Amino acid sequence: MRRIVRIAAWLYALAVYGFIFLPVIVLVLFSLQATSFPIPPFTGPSLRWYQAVLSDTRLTSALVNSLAVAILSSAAAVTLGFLSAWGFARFTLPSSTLLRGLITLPLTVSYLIIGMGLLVLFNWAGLPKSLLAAGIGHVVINLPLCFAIIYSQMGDHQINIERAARDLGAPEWKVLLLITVPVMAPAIFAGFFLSMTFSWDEFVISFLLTRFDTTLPVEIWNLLRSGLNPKTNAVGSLVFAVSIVLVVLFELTLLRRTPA
Amino acid sequence: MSASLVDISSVSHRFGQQVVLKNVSLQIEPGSYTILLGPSGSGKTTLLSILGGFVTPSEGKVFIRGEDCTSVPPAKRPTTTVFQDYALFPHMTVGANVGFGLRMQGVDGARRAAKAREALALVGLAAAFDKKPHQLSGGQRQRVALARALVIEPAVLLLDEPLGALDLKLRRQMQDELKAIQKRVGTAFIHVTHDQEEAMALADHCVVMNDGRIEDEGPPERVYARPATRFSATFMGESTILSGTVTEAKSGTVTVATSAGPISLPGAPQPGAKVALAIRPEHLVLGATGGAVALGSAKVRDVVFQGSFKRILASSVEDPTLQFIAKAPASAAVQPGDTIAVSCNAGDIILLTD
Amino acid sequence: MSASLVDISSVSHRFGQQVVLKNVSLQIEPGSYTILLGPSGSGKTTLLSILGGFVTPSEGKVFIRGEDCTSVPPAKRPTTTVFQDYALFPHMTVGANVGFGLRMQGVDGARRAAKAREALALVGLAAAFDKKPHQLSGGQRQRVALARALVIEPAVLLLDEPLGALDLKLRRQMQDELKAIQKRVGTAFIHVTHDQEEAMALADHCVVMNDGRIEDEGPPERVYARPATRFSATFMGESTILSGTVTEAKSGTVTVATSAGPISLPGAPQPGAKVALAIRPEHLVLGATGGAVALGSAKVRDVVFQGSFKRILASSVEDPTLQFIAKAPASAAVQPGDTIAVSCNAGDIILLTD
Amino acid sequence: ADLNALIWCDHADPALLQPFEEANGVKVNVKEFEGTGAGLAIVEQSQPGDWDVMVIDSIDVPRGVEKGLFEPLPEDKLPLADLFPQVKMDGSTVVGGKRYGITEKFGYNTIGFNKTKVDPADMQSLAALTSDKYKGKIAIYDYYLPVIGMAALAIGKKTAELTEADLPAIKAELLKMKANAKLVGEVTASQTALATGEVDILVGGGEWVTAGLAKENPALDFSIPKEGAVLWSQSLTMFKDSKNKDMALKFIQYIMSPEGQARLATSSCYWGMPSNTKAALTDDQKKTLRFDEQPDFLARAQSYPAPNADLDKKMQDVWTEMLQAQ
Amino acid sequence: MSTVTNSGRALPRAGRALPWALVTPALGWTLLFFVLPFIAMGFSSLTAHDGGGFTLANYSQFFTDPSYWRAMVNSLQVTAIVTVVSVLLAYPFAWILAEQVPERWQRLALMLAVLPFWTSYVVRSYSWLLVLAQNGVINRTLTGLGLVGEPLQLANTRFATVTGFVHFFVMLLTLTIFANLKQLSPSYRKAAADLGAGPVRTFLHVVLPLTLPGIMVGAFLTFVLCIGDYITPQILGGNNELLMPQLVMMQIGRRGDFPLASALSIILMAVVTVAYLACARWLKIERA
Ligand SMILES: Nc1ncnc2c1ncn2[C@@H]1O[C@H](COP(=O)(O)OP(=O)(O)OP(=O)(O)O)[C@@H](O)[C@H]1O
Ligand SMILES: Nc1ncnc2c1ncn2[C@@H]1O[C@H](COP(=O)(O)OP(=O)(O)OP(=O)(O)O)[C@@H](O)[C@H]1O
Ligand SMILES: NCCCCNCCCN
Ligand SMILES: [Mg+2]
Ligand SMILES: [Mg+2]
Repeated sequence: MRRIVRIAAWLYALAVYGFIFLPVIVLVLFSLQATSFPIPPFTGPSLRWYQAVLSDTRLTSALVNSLAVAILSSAAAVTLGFLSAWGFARFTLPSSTLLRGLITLPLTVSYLIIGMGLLVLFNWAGLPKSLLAAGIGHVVINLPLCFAIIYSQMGDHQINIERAARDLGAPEWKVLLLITVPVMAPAIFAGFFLSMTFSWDEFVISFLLTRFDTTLPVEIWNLLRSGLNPKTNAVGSLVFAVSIVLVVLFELTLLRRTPA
Repeated sequence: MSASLVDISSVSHRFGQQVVLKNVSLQIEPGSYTILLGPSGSGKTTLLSILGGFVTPSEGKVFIRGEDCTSVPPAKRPTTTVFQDYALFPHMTVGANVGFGLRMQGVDGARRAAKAREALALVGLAAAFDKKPHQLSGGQRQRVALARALVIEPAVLLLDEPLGALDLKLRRQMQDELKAIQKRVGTAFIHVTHDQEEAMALADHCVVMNDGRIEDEGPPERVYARPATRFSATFMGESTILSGTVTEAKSGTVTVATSAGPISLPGAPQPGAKVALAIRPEHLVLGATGGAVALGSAKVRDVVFQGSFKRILASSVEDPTLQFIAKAPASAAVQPGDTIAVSCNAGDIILLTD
Repeated sequence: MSASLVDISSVSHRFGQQVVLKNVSLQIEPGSYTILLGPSGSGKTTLLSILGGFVTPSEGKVFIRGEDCTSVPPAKRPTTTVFQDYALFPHMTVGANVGFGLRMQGVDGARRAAKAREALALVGLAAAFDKKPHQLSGGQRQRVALARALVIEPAVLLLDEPLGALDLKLRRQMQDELKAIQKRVGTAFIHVTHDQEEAMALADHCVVMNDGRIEDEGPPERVYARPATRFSATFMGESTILSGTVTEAKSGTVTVATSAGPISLPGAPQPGAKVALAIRPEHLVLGATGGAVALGSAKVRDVVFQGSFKRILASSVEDPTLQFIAKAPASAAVQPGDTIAVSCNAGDIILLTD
Repeated sequence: ADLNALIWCDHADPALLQPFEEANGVKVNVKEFEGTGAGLAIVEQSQPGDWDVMVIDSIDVPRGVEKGLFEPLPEDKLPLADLFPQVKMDGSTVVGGKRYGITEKFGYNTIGFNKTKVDPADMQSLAALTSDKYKGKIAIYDYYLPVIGMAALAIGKKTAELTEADLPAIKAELLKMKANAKLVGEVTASQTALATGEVDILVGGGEWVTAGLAKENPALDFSIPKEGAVLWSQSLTMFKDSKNKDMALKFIQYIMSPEGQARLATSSCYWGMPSNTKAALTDDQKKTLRFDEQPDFLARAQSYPAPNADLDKKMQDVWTEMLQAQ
Repeated sequence: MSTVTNSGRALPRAGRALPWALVTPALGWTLLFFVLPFIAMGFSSLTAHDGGGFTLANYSQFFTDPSYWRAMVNSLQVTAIVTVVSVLLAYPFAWILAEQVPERWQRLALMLAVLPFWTSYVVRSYSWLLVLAQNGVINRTLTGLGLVGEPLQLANTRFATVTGFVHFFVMLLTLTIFANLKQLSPSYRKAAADLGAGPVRTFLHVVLPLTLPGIMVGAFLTFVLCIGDYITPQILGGNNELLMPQLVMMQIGRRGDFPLASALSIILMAVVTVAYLACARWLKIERA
């Protein structure tokens, strides 16, 4: 009986893994397609489409844009999130629950709606579309996430640790720099990493808020709509490869260090 | 003002609507070991936080060494706190933790390390200098927290339930160590606990708090033997409690009518006053060859062996609602079900009038 | 086999390479209250898990009511466990928690509720039936866990440090209640703790474990007064320990040379044997009018007031490495710095040969 | 300085833009849009001077002129004489005697198909699109104007004369097509569907779908059925508020030059007929585009529907209903 | 005296200014770039497309035109199906990872399960198109094995949209449910077993109800992200039906009709709010 459950469990897990990896395998396979269509039969392998991607300046600059937006907007989100989490966890503020609710509210709103709202607002204010506008949108979606993650980690123990530092004579800024930030580093990092992931993959806000310089998902979307070829697969595979390297690096370096 | 090291003068504190400290005044002498004892919610932590500078009292003043410190921030006070959860900085080594206070004072690295090592040696952890807090046991962390607080030579060390998280054995051991360290360094310790035994084991001066007020204070022997209030009597160790009414009072002796019969003892209340008589378990005498005051006979309900003694629970035969709690030597041959005579000596009876 | 309720027969257990139980055998009698006592990591939880069916031992067998239960799953054993964290199902009411075991047995709703109410009444929580676990205090949850386990009328109730998370006062109170409930229901309780006082307060039968082995077992009075091993002597309460060598042995009496002088006492070891003599604090007599065996004089280092008594730490004048731990009545007028004579009675000395 | 161009996807091809950028030391920023309404909305949301050139349906040039967006083009500096006369569309590109737009590329929204899978004879009538024979084998190009135009042709209306009154009949025709269709897709989705054999017929398809794929998949073809086809034609315009009019003109001149025309005609997003008869196309490319058959095709084609704003909205609602029809 | 009185929390000397200085940037950001846009969108939704004043036409368009509210019905159907299917697929999977896979492989197994997360979302949807196509991997396999005669119509259908969504959300939910299962104290399971519950009843009566709050959080997240997503239905659905985001984007992309797009967004937002209120009691964010 147990054996049957075990076997069934294994089969099920394999099936789900298969489902999860199916599009990825197809993606990578047809990125190596020699002909113009990413459709069977497989005619590769060929690096033709990778060359095409790397020599397409719109794609490469979109890639740089995406990285910049992801890093900067995540840094902004995690900074704002951290400061406000610290404020709310450490001090009694009037209607704190309400204000915290306000900060986390965007978590419950679809990206499309956030993007639409900003589009209407920027139109109305006469602000041009730009990467900056998209970055602002990404901070809106990631700030509540960073806040929630960091706030949830600021327990009473963390509060006492800071009190101890103050008690031992540390001025406020040293408490922040020498104690709070290092102690909260795992949560801060988790917030940053998650924000990066979401910003990197975000489409609709960037689509609505950028003009010429745009992010990779939007450029891939344009690519998709401007002709059928395995270049799309090549971009996707490249992004995947880079991401895996990053994730593995994170895993090996930062996440391995088990905190106290 | 007096030469007290700390003088807490008519301090009251409110959290929103709730009054948690009610006109508390307290003096702390240099080099003393003071215990703040009281049930949960009685305001001990709040009082300690006011001393440490983490909370500014709604009313009243705090003087340390004669200076008004009421709203001086923690960093600038001659007090240091040892937190219940130790609050060690998890990302720093033990040495860096202990040296932190000196670092904030701008002491250079070499002197800092030397002093931190000294302080660690004082608490018996010289070898832990390069370890991280998570590599230490609970008791060791506690001692690091102590070293970290002591190294900056505070005039007053504040400890909020420093032993609350430890198991019984370690707790006993740490109590001995705390007391020894306090004697060695001579700093005034103010220590919060809700464990009566801890209070008695450590205190020079014991402060019993209840509901935001100081109920009783003094040397622990006095507080135990002659509690000022009924609360203090029941909170400081177990007692057999007899309620009664004063029937006679002359020349410093009163007679109280209780369900175990009339009892005469030294005291001042007027006839008609409702009083309670408390008798500590070790003062109840079981068996025929008893004390001067007979308390009738009782049926033993339970005998609990406690190593060096037996704890005996018995119900009065005369008044089954009256419960006796007594201690007998481990060798005593008392069995549940036995019926025995109970008595005590008049001088051991604590008369409580409130 | 014998008529024991539980018979653990030569059980050993390994986790990977680590041997955590080494050939443990133990009998549990019906209706008894057994305490497994030992330091952290000594294998208590592992042994209890083997009894409960959560772990199958690497070697050996477990018989319950004569039946081999070694690899019977928990659900099918006549044992129930009360977990240290209580493991009350937070999404169910107290009533549903207590009724869970009956529900699993297919008992219908009405009878289930009735029995659950009964069990709750037994632990004094009749009113909590419709509450959720999070609405209860720690002590109340503990009792619900007990009721939940008792309602399915197990032959053996297993408790893994059931009082570990409670504060001292509540702990004492729960100890009294546990004992009372056990007497009322008559189920055999097996209770793990590392608190000696708890063991002594509760046990009919006390099992001292160390490093995967049973060091000593028997009634707590015996284990306390006459511990079988040095470990058991030091673990079950404090002692003054004198190391020595047997110099003479005749007709059941030995003379041991110690740093406090030669001591004669009843015993069997051969001359030349290294032994240790342990004396419980309450058996050390301080002052001139002492016991039969003189232990020299000592300088009092510390006097700790413990309410009903004083705990006195003193160093032998003859051998400053020898530390005396004694108890004196609260009224004793001993001060740190005093030099006093120390003695005891030969019959109170515990002779340890290992 | 940069040149900011509001364009269709064919202009985003680096092969088209790079030669111009290199020759003039300028960066061409492009923003793609889908339909005239959206393009004009983008302009409205921008600051004056943000844009330099725009690609727009030839028939919609007057809409921009009405809004005062465009700058007249210097006819003498453009190769107007070389254009296919039928696609100059002066009725739209010239307003009030001034030329605001110049047609750069054209083609047909008609029936694209895989000739190995369907009977080419059937493709000579729009009726095939609603017949059971090809049920589930049809994709519809997701752009409402040309396909509504085709529906109009199918029920015998002239695309230039459509009114609100024609909409119910057009809707019925569209719903019949939808019932036969497997999907309604944008450029790539339609191409993919046709190229991968997902469908055999693309309603609204034409050389713009088949030509680019011809090399890999020679079976793809298009027909001009007996009812006719819809002629699409895109124009280049220059913004009145452009801060860079010289460069904008250079860009237009480049696109209209024989080299520019060839690159535009074979751009990666979609191919189409160059409006300049002198476009520097290879023979193969000309053959793929059926360059030589143009006179006949043009004769049988009808213009793109050109609804006013109100009718446009109604047409889009009809289109939405078609999409939602199950 | 600049101390925060009446506060148990420590803030010596820092004054009232500091706490506000800390939280104001985040609050300001949220007000400026989240609340204000919302208000702007609200105003916009009440104006006519071609300039002009106040009108309810944009809302009445939605409620009176069946092809508009049909989009909402479609969206709700698709989102409901996606949420249910994703949870049903992810739960057993997360359970297997948490309970059947040996402890030291769990991290790796989980990593592997979410790795495709890091392929671009847009590309992933497109990749499904290739998988589901007439002569894509699935149809080739099915026809190759002789399981079906004719290739199945998979791409460009609601099925394809749902598949693309489920793919994404199974990964997301596996993560959240796994975390939930891991943080469940093992003594609950032991206690249930001890009281006579077999594996099935332990799961039904104890494990499942205790992980339900976590499931609800995941399901709500799925709901929010799914109902607002444009990419997946647009790439995979074949435009055989429109979902709300497509309808919104159509207003912008085809006609630049921001007022109508705003009105549709606000209606979508209202629906999400209803869903939020339905799950609100499970969605608390509190300090540990
Ligand atoms: N920051 C705060 N805000 C509001 N009320 C508080 C705050 N801190 C403490 N209180 C309340 O003040 C009262 C006294 O609390 P305090 O912590 O001083 O008690 P305590 O004696 O230390 O109790 P314990 O033994 O449980 O630690 C309690 O009723 C508590 O709920
Ligand atoms: N699941 C396990 N895998 C590996 N080692 C284990 C496991 N459970 C317990 N051990 C080891 O077995 C030894 C005995 O553990 P056990 O939990 O029985 O001790 P204990 O007496 O209950 O201690 P404590 O008082 O700390 O609860 C310990 O060294 C422990 O580390
Ligand atoms: N206007 C229809 C012409 C055919 C090619 N369409 C491309 C549309 C680009 N958005
Ligand atoms: Mg407290
Ligand atoms: Mg254990």
